[in-house]
Amino acid sequence: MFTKPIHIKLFFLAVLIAALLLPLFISDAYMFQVVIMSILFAIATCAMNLIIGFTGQASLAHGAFFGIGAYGVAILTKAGVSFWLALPAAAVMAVLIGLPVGLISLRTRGHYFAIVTLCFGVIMWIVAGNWIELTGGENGIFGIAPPGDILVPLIGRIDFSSQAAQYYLALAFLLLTLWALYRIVYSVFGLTFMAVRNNEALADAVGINTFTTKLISFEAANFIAALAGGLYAIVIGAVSPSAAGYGLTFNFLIYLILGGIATLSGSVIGAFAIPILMESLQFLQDYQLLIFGALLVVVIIYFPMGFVGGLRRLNQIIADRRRRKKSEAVHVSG
Amino acid sequence: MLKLNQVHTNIGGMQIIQDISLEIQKGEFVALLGSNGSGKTTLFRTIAGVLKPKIGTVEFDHVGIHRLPVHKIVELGLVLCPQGRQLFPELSVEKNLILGAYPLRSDKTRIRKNMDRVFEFFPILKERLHQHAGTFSGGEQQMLAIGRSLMSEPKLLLLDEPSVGLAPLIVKLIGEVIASISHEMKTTVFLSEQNANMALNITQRGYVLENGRCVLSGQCSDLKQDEKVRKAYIGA
Amino acid sequence: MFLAKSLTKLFDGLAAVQDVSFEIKQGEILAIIGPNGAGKSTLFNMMTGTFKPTSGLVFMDGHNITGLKPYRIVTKGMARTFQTTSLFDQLRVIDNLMIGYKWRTGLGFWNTLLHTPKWKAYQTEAFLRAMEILEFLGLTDKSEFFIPALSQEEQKRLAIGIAMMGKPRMLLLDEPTGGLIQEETDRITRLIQRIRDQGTTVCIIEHKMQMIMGLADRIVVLNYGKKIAEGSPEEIKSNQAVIEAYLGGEVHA
Amino acid sequence: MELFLQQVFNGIMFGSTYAIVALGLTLVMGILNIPNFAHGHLYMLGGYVTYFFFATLGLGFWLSLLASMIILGMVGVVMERVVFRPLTGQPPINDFIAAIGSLVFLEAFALAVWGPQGLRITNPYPETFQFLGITMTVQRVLVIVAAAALIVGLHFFMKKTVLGATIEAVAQNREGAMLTGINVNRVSAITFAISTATAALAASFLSPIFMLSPSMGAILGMKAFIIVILGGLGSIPGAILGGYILGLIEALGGGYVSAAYKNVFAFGALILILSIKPTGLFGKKEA
Amino acid sequence: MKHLILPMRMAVIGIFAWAALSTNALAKDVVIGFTGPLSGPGAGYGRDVLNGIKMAADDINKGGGITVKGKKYTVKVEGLDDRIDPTIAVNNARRLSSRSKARVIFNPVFNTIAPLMQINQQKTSQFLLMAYSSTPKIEQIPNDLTVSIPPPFTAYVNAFCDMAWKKGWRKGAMMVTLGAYGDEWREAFKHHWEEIGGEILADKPANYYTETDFSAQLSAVIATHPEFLLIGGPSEPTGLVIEQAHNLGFNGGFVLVDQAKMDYIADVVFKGDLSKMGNVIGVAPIVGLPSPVIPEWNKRYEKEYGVHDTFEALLNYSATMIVVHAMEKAGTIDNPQAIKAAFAKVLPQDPTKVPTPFIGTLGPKLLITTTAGEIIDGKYTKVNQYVWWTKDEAAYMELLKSIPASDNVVTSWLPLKGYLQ
Repeated sequence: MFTKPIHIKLFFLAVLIAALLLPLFISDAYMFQVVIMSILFAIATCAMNLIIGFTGQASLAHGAFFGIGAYGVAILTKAGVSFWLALPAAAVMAVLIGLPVGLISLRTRGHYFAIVTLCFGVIMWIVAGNWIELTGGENGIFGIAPPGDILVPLIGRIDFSSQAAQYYLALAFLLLTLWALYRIVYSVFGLTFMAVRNNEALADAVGINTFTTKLISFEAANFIAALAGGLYAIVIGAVSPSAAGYGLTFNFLIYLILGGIATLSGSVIGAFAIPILMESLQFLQDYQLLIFGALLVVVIIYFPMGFVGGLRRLNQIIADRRRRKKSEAVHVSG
Repeated sequence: MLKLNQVHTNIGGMQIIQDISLEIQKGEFVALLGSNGSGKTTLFRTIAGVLKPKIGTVEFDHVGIHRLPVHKIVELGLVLCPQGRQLFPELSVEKNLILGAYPLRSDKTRIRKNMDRVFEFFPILKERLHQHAGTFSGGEQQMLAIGRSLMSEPKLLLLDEPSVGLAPLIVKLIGEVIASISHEMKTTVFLSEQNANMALNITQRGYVLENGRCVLSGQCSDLKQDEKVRKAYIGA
Repeated sequence: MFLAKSLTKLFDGLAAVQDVSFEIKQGEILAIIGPNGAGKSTLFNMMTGTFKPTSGLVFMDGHNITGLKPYRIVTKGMARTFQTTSLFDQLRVIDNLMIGYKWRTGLGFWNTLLHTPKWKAYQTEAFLRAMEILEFLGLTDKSEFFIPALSQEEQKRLAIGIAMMGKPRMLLLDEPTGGLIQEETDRITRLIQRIRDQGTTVCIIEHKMQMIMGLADRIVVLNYGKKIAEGSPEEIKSNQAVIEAYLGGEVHA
Repeated sequence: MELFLQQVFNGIMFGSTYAIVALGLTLVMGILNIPNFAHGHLYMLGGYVTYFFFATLGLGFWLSLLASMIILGMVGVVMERVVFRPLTGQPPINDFIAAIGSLVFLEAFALAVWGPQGLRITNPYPETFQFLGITMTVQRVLVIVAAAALIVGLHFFMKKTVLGATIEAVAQNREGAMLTGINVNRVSAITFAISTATAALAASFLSPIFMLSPSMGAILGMKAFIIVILGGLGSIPGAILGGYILGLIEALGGGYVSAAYKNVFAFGALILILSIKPTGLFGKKEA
Repeated sequence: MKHLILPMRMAVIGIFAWAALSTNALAKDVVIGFTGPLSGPGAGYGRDVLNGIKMAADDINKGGGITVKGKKYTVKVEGLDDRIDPTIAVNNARRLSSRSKARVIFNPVFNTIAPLMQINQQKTSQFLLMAYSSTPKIEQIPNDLTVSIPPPFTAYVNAFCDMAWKKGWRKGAMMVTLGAYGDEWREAFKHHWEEIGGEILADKPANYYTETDFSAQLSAVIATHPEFLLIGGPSEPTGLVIEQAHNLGFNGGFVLVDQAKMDYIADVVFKGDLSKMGNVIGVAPIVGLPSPVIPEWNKRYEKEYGVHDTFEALLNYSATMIVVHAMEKAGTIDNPQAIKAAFAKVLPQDPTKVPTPFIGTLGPKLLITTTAGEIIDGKYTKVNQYVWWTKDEAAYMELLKSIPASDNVVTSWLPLKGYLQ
């Protein structure tokens, strides 16, 4: 009942193969860098999609949980813990910190929830900038080493300071995230998220514990965001408060909405398209942000459902036109 | 006075109103019958300008109003008393009524006069002049809604399901008031109802809506006898 | 099977429902009627856990379920619908139904993520139950439709269907025919009778007298938050207090 | 004790600013249901426009203030028309994104026109005096007085004029207002203009005290947002009370405990209040 | 789900199209890269740095460009905005090194310097990182391709302490900007001041970047009746602090951390009226610097960029000169190691040509004297110039020969822990 037609599966397979082969076509370190960062942002945006898009709770603490992952990995690896242990530990840390945050903020709804989580996010950001003993204050933590080389049978030694290895590492996590979200979203369990978003009173009345459902979604989003943050720490090699800031949250939100909210592909598309757009507006220099700000407004007005939503509408229009033509043809022949 | 020409209205891509043409003369009292979801409210909202017809025209006093904004239509004298009352819950009865007379806002004496007339119909409103509208019962809110829509001295009053969700006693009272609005004030009234009994007893003429189409129209006495109407709406 | 004991609900000191007690027996259709503002919906909300009673107790099968949250009450075998048709209008018909089965299954986070055998079994079970209900409602051909594409009556049927998904032993319906014309009302009435015939107890709030008289086994009448009468339709029809309070002295056609 | 009074005075002054800015935002959020996250940046623009009239054109302080309010009022009208009205009927999160786009634009605009360096208006009332052992400048007292005057004025406007009543009517029931013949779009534009003009007013009074910079609106905008929620969405008394609460918490927390964490106290207080009253101080029962 | 095909396809096409369209520098240019804040709260600071670099490049190009192994090149400066966001900074650096083939990249903020030090030694994108940040933290990260430009702030700490002590000040209070830089500064100042026998009465940091009203903190520190206040962050808000302190009735003196510049504050905040500032100790005013080219440089800079000149612009101007000359000496424009190695050969810089001449190198640091100045009774006093890196008096005397002298400058030796050779 939740299976996809064969040609869709083939298409995804093709995208997957293209993604795996992409490093062969990337000519320089710059493009590599942008793509790697986009993958990390895509992971975080997918997570945001789970809580905002599918569950309908506008959590604006997302950047802070990304930051917890980044700081967690930074602190633990600095203390000598292996990255492979530090990453899940940091993600679990995000879940633990997310628990009181969720328990308090999920009592509120709508705008109120958005603002309470925003406040939590800002508080965590301020703490990151001032708890010097733990976070290094505004300077942050620097010199974070990538994970040590590992030997993989058939492939050989992987050196994680290379961009290719970082690319595949990030890609693996993105695929894992998409796989998990796919499974959740296309299941009765995932339907309960959308049920809570759509009609909370009815969801409650048909036996769904709406609070727990929201909390699970919130925590799953935090967990994934922290994973993305942990990867960010080793790719950038330094963590400072801007990796936990509300600016990051807003960026994710822009990727999410302009990509297409509540669609799996939208988050990925948004997280790739917007940073690439920003990079390509670099030539405007002083006017870059002027143009970007205006573009943002125009796009949201003309594509309120984002890129994916716009395409759906386009497909709809094309389909309608085709149908009309067909019926006209029948008319003529009849 | 009011003339609809092949009106089609869409909401969110779905065609709710299809090809409706009708005409109402000055001074008439006309009913619009139909079940929930048949498109009565959509039709009224289209006439009042809240929704714009996809195809077709709406004429009021020989002026095409289907592209005018709502407030212009109100200024012309066509007022909709909407379903769900749409009052200002945190404003007093007095302010609700004053805002009802918004098109006449510069003429204080006329507002006073109209308010007194509303109090004649619904004395209870005068008793509760300074109470917030939101604290009222359903029946009282309906009275206020009707009162508010009378404040601007409409030439044509559209009443959208004034009896919905009200106890039979109140329905009776409201029905009487509407009838006297039509008779005493000489206001043209277009009344939408699913309570066909009540509507057909007080109006002169009626249209029956089904799935957004006008399936039947005629004098009330004829409609009452119609087999289909009896079965579907009256339950005889 | 169900027992309400001196239920009282105060809003800002004003009693919306006052000291109402009644019983619902296994397999019957009980109707609660009363004029607007009589406290029907408040009473209903207390029975289903949406409101916590100020005082009084609610029992289901002898268990005290007072103050339980709605999602817990469902697991006790009691499901409800809402006065204004309440559906998941962003989802398809089939999804709407499957959500109603969720509480019966162990379809949690980990099972879903790992597609455990348990998950597969339950997912199939939920699907089969949904198909069963669709057939019962006569909506099989609409399973892939989104809600706005359904007619008013179909939506009302679906709302009842969602409540039935979790196999409740008692169904509480809040004005299931509100806003429908006579013909449609008759069809819904027949549907309710079929539900009862399957062995499900039904409690219904309505103000369409005629329909209730033909459908209910027993009727409880509320006015100003108090119970003023209880009995068979015949008894209610001839009860003077009811006629005065509710019908305003004349019987509504 | 003197120190305490000094901090309270400072808190009230901050609070006055917050109250004015939040007042404008709560009108827009409550009535038009637009989460205008760019409000702080409109405040910033108001400051720069005042600077333009005062320092560049050499108009007097009060004239510059008036001109700034008028220009910002027009900016508000344009913004409502161009940015937010086309988004009517879409989820509030889209308004939020549009607001972020607007604030990015406004900040870049100010940067392009006035440059990154902090600008400053010569204080027209720099005199200081002592009162109860507190040192204060006339300008600072003026901020407090102006806020009080604005609050009283706005109250009368809302409660005693037909235009004020129409604004409330649109807030409470948009369609209902439409059907009584109120031109809802015009009311929206007026509301937006009032909102941005009050932001300009706040900025004008503060610009002699503070430095103007293109990014000065970001934190203030966020705080205004928080105050609006703290007070209860759309509630005017809520915004005023919330503004003063935030100002006092910041001054006392920053003065006595830790400046680094003064925003933590402010934001923490919001969380605390909302965890007790999930719809804010004056919020309606169900959001 | 059919709708997914088109977006995916377009995304892939988009990436490749974007890759193909990106520009490459002309072969005859030597590109010097810059990434730093050009918008947002640090924009003024970042633009000052970039202006200094651009002006140096212009001056060189006016003189015919540079000649490396007989080939002529023009110097082209490419500046990108990173808003102090590490992600953008790394993207920018990758872009500058991969696309524009910049082998020297300037960055003026530690938060972005640290991540750049993570990548600047990678084979795929090697570049010499010219780091403009006075925190000694840079020296803690092992990196062979980083050069730190300004003198360490600890040199200022010691110099200012000495000057304040000589004025007879004993009791101070601190209200420095929040953040890593300010935290380190006040920590170091407190430590040194107490070491020489002084007293710190209160310590209330404030956020100079986001806050604009400091009366809360000021009231608290003034209440302890200090003789002077240690204040500072970016220049403009520091000027406000001085003004607000006076408004609150404070009559003592001020010591400014090195980020705040007294001449900038005097000109911009107080419109040139030095008497409004009271007694101040801080980084020397630019007009007081010993180099003879300063007045002319000043005039050109302010005409060209329309803003007040700053120390940041000056130092980065001089640093750019070193880089370009080192390229000529090394005979390469694309080998960062060789360029760095050639630094020693072009130092010390000629004081009649560059306004702030660097004298030598020490590990990753360029060496320059620390200059401190004072305002007393509405006038600048003579500038104090300190040599802070020589290990003894003799070495200092030897070095003195290569340091520009002037009647307006008093030069002395300032032994600084951790840097004594």
